[in-house]
Amino acid sequence: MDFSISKQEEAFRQELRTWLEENLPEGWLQGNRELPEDKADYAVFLRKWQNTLYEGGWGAISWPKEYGGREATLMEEIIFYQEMVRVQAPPLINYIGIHMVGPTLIQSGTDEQKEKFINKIITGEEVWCQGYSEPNAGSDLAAIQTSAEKKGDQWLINGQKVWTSFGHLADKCFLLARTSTHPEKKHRGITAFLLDMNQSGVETKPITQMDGQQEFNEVYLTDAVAYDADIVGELDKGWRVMIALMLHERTGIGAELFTLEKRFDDMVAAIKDYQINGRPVMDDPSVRQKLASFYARFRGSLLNYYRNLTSTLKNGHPGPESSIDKLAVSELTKEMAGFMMSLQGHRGMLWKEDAPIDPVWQDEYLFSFGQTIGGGTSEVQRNTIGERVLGLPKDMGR
Amino acid sequence: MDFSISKQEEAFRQELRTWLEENLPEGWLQGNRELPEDKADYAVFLRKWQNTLYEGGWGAISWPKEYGGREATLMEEIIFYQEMVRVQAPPLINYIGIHMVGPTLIQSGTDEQKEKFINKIITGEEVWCQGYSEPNAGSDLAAIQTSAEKKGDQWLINGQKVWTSFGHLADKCFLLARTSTHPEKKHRGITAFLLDMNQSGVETKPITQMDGQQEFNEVYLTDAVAYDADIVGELDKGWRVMIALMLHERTGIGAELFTLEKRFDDMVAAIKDYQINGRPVMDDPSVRQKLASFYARFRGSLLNYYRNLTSTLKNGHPGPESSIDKLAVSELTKEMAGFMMSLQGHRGMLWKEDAPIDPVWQDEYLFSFGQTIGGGTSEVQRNTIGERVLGLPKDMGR
Amino acid sequence: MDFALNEDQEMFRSYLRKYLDKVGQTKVAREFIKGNTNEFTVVMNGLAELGATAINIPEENEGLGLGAVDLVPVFEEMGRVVLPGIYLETMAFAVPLLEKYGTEEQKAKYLPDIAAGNKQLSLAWLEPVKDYSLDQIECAVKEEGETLVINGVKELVPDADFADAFIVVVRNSNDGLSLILVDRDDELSIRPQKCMDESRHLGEITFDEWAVPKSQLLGSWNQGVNLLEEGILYLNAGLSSLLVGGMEKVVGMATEYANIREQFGQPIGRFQAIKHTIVDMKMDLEMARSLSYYASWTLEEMDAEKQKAAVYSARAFATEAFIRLASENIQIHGGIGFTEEIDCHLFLKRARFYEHYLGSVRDYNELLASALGWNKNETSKNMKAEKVVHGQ
Amino acid sequence: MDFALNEDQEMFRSYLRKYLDKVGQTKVAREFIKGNTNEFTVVMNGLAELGATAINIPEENEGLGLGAVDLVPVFEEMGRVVLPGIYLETMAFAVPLLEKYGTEEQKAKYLPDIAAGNKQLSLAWLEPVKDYSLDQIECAVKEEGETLVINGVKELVPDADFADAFIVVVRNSNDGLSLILVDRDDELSIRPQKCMDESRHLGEITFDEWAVPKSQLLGSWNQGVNLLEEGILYLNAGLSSLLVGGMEKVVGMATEYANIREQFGQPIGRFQAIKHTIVDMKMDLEMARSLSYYASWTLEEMDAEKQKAAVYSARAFATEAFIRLASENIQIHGGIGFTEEIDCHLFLKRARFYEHYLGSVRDYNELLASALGWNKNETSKNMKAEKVVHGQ
Repeated sequence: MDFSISKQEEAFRQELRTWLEENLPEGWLQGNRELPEDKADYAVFLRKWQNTLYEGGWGAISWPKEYGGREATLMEEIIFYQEMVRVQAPPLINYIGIHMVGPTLIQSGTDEQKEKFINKIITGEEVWCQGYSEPNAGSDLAAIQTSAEKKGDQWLINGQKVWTSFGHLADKCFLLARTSTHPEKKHRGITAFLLDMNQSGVETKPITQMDGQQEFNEVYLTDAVAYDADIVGELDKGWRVMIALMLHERTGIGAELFTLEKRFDDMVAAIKDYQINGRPVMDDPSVRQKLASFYARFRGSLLNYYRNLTSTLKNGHPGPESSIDKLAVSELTKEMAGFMMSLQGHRGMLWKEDAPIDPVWQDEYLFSFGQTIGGGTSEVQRNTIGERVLGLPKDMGR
Repeated sequence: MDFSISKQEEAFRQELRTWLEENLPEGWLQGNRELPEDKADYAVFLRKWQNTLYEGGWGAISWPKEYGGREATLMEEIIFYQEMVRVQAPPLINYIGIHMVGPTLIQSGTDEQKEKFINKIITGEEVWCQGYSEPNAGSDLAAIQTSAEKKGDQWLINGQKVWTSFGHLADKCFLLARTSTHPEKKHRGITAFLLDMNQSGVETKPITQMDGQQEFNEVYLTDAVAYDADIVGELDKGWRVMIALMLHERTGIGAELFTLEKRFDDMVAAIKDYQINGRPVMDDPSVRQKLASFYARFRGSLLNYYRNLTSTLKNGHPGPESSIDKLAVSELTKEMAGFMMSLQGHRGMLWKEDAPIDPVWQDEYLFSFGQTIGGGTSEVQRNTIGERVLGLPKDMGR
Repeated sequence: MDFALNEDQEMFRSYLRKYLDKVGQTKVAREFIKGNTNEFTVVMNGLAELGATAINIPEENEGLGLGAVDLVPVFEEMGRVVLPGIYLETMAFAVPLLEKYGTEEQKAKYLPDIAAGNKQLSLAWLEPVKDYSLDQIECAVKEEGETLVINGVKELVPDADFADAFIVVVRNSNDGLSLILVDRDDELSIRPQKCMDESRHLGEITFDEWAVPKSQLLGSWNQGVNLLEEGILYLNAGLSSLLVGGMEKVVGMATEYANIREQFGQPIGRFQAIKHTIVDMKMDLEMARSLSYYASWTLEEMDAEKQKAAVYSARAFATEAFIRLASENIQIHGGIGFTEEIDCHLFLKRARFYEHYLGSVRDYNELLASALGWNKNETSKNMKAEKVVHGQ
Repeated sequence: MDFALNEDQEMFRSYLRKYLDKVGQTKVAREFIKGNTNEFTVVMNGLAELGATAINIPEENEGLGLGAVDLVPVFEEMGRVVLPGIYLETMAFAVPLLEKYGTEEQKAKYLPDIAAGNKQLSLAWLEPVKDYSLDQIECAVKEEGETLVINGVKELVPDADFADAFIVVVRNSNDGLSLILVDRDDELSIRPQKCMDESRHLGEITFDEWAVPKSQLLGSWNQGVNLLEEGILYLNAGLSSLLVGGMEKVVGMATEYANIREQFGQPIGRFQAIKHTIVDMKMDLEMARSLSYYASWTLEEMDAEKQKAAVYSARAFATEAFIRLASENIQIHGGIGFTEEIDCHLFLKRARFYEHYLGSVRDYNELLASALGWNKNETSKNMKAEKVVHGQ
């Protein structure tokens, strides 16, 4: 066992840390981390941040050097996320482009596709979204019904996508559509398209979440147009492309985990400061007990992640154990957020500017309900772990 | 709403109470409640107790008067169990006979069967057991494989039963066997037999439980013999007989619930007395919290039972809601027993004569694991509630 | 043995449900959230016309003269639709206290108006940076001639902006607690407070030398603790039924969705992860319902110790259970459950609203323990509460 | 980043597993329960031959000179087969303390024998009607010339009847705590105590003017608290691995049974109630394993505060998780799981055995809180720990 990091890795961390100190948006390090409220300004701000990263050489660190990357090792990628969480850097607007679409095109895109898309991803010029889920295909992704039909040299795409993050800001969409309607198995006959979002056949509609935010979109496709040149991989073999694409996300839920770590520290700090009736809440033995049990679970999740990372480093790709990380982190995040609500007593119902500690805890609580749903529900994660890690029998319909 | 009991019911309770005070085994009321260790003596003791009940007019209170019963109302039956639990009366060795076989035969037995069996049930002369579960048919009872084949005027029964309570003491068995091997649905083609246990084709073997006790048996059937006259209801229609038979158990899990109530009171009393390091355990806020939450759940279970009873009184028969009672009581019993273990600290591992409070808590704990399995596992109860109470879709294979 | 609502009560429930269905169920709450409180006012008037606001008011004060159990179906139906407002505080706190401790003048002033649906009373208890502990009350009252003068701040007062009067918990000059009826007045300084459950209005009221007539004292001086204790029993019995109503709806939503939503070619209710979760929700619901029925029944039939045990256990259980159920309901609905569009979140936020309202689950468990005589040993009370092994 | 056992450690594990499989896995424990302790002795000798008893003993004392992480696979494999005995107390308490605080004479007397598998040491700490709090220790030692004289009673001493020596926690004349090495002696009064986990022997030892040479003092006078605190770190790191071994086996049993047992025409592992339960067991197992690996690793690499946080959290988590897993395993096995015949109950009873051994989960959580600097505010320590609303 060896938790130390190499000199090279340490140098990487220092270089990044220094760069961040100099290049984070103004006032950021001092705690002024407001993102623009206006949606257009918000997009401009985040594209600019992506471009700043790119110009500093941090736009897509795991990419090959020829495409502007620095061929970062997996450990360096981990360090990258640790540092981003440490300074609470602005969100990455082009995560999908950088971690999924880019590497996929680099690996198996046509020369034309590489030429056309890759540089604009890393610079932030073109933001990508992901067109996977549909109203009737959530956990059961293979049930998608959005269809692509060839008319002349055009593919006409019709259907509806949902839960598309950044859909309203995106220029391009990595979209799954059905090109063969009666396949033997329903995950066949699906094709992966690189779709232009800026066309009349594409309409996005924001979804208001239970926390009042709008981070996701419905995308309505009405004779949206794509061409043969926009197909990734082979026709009808989009499922395979999607699986390969997921393997490029090699840091798994690292970023969420480091965020959880930070959240836990923030929670402890907030509790240390919090008093009710002049009595420090940290004096309450049941609070200490609960925190201790969260500590064990959060440390356990983090260490699990490192253990899985060790095996990713050995095998070159993540295994189904990543579902263990996802399940642990999402459930724990939700539970911790609920605890922090309870801790604030009746006054914890006060929200926004009236919140007793910091409105972030109320917002986090509401948002946390999405964690165990998005990216595969906890139920789906349990099936994956049961079947692929433990070898239990397959579920109905799978 | 009305929780009061009628004058007649109150008189019933008083009569029973007085009778019990005069007729319980010697020393019983004073707390000397040892049952004979020797198995034969044990059976003799319990048969005698059944006979005492019979002679006092309490042998089978819900039966018609002509068979020695007193046509007790459902409320009187409830009161009967409350009182039995209150004085911690000896167990009823012939529960199966009195609550299931007797009423079934009275309702739909042949005259010959009534003549032959019924009186011996109520007197305790013949003890009955139940031959349902098999090694490969537990939760899935309809999967039984024990077969009955007609040879001449004899039915030859072959197979293995398991989890037969009092099997080693029983004279008779209410047994389900397959008489038709390829039915359309597997719960068809099963016949209910009244089997004589005292024959060479029947061999019982006790099962040692994880608590060291032997309360159940395996029953091996090798050309065990029954006759047409021993069939209850129609050939191949035994499933229906079994369902009707279950409806005769109209007090549901009443007795278990009253036992749980007593157990809870005993637990509180024990905790009030218990000290560690000279500090009363009841002073520990977390213990009080836990007890309070058990209190709510146990009261809730009891009140639920009364609510279901109210509807049984209205409808004349118990509904699928009885699964709610069973699930609640068994899970709570197990959880309470686990809590009582934890409460005793490391010293709680001491057992039998060395137990720190009373060995009953250790025994209860181990025994409690059977509660959520026997009589239908918690998983099966949840399916029943989901499908029959809530109307959710049927499970696989059902 | 008859443990069920009677026919009249069930019939009244069906009228209410029909009416609330007609007005769009949670539509009232949704409009309220948007700031359209009109619809809420209309519905409260409609409920008053059905008699909901007269149930437990004595006949001599123009009410129906019924009891706590008769309120159960009303609370349940209101809980089902996440209705805003302070019907609970009015009917299950103000009314029983006014009836038992109010002067004839006070009864005449408030009860007929409540019965007719023209008055709603709220409760001003909590003070900034405090919890509900009564020894923390600082809001003070002093007698000046024929008036009572109040100074202090109350916060998280439900419907501070709507209520026609407030029962205010105050400390009097000889350090006792008393309750004062304060009528709404445009001069009263009220600062709205933003609630995570946006279907609730909360406000901070500042009493600055605020004078009310002496006749507004509810009960006698120093009787506040007793009155609160008694009022809290009624309020929590009613609250338990409100919570049960919410739970019932949530279980219904989950069941319905599990029957119609298909994934992997199956209605999701066929998957045991979903099915058994809903069953456990149903278990909690039925447990809470039995406890809440019984709690209200004891208010009519049993002595104070039995009432406490019944009410506190119902309140504690239902509070936790509703949060659990409302959370699971979101998970069962998946993505759509996370949206503002579907009702799931309304129930979750309401469940959280009541989590610590007038005391936490922990408080009620501790009160239950006392009511059941699980006495702490007084002599050991001052020992260190927490000992740690290894001499640390 | 390399967070895994290394090849040598994994290879050693495979030798151990092969050997323990060969001797029938839980057969040793089952024979032990029946009173046939012979088989256990044979297996302990076998393990000693494989080197298991020499791992962390310094080379100069005829050991292998390896560290805490190298013990991990041994503990895990022992946990898998519910092995009886005090290997844990010997290797993960006595050895590190002897190595660090023992005199040369003591090392020479005990370590080579331990390495060769000829000596096992137990721990005599708990006293009747007490818990593990050190301020409760009454067992006394006094110096009389060249001997130490012990008076007092210790109970629940593991393998009181087998151990070759005991580390006894005693109070010395100036009220400090010290540790004394007491060798086994037929004159020593030992009363066996019946353990619910029958694969463990426990005993109550009465020291009545029991004299040992002065050279048997371990460490210096009054150093007991520090030594215990340090020893407890090693012991709990090892214990966590023991528990993980048990958990791993239990998850394996449940998985295997769910794949072969059919009901309703399906392997029961196809039902999500079973499948997801096993997955949650697996989650706990992997969490506990990561925590336990890390705990042992800190003993070799990190400072005391980091060690405490790592060890206490591993211990607390693994203790609770093992009970949970062992319980679920019975439920998944159904009726057969409730019988004595199947191993399920052996794991449950062993899990319960360790629940409070050398401190409860609550104790360790509290110790963890202190180690992480979640300080209680000293000034408020004497306030009433529990306040209740409503002035009660």
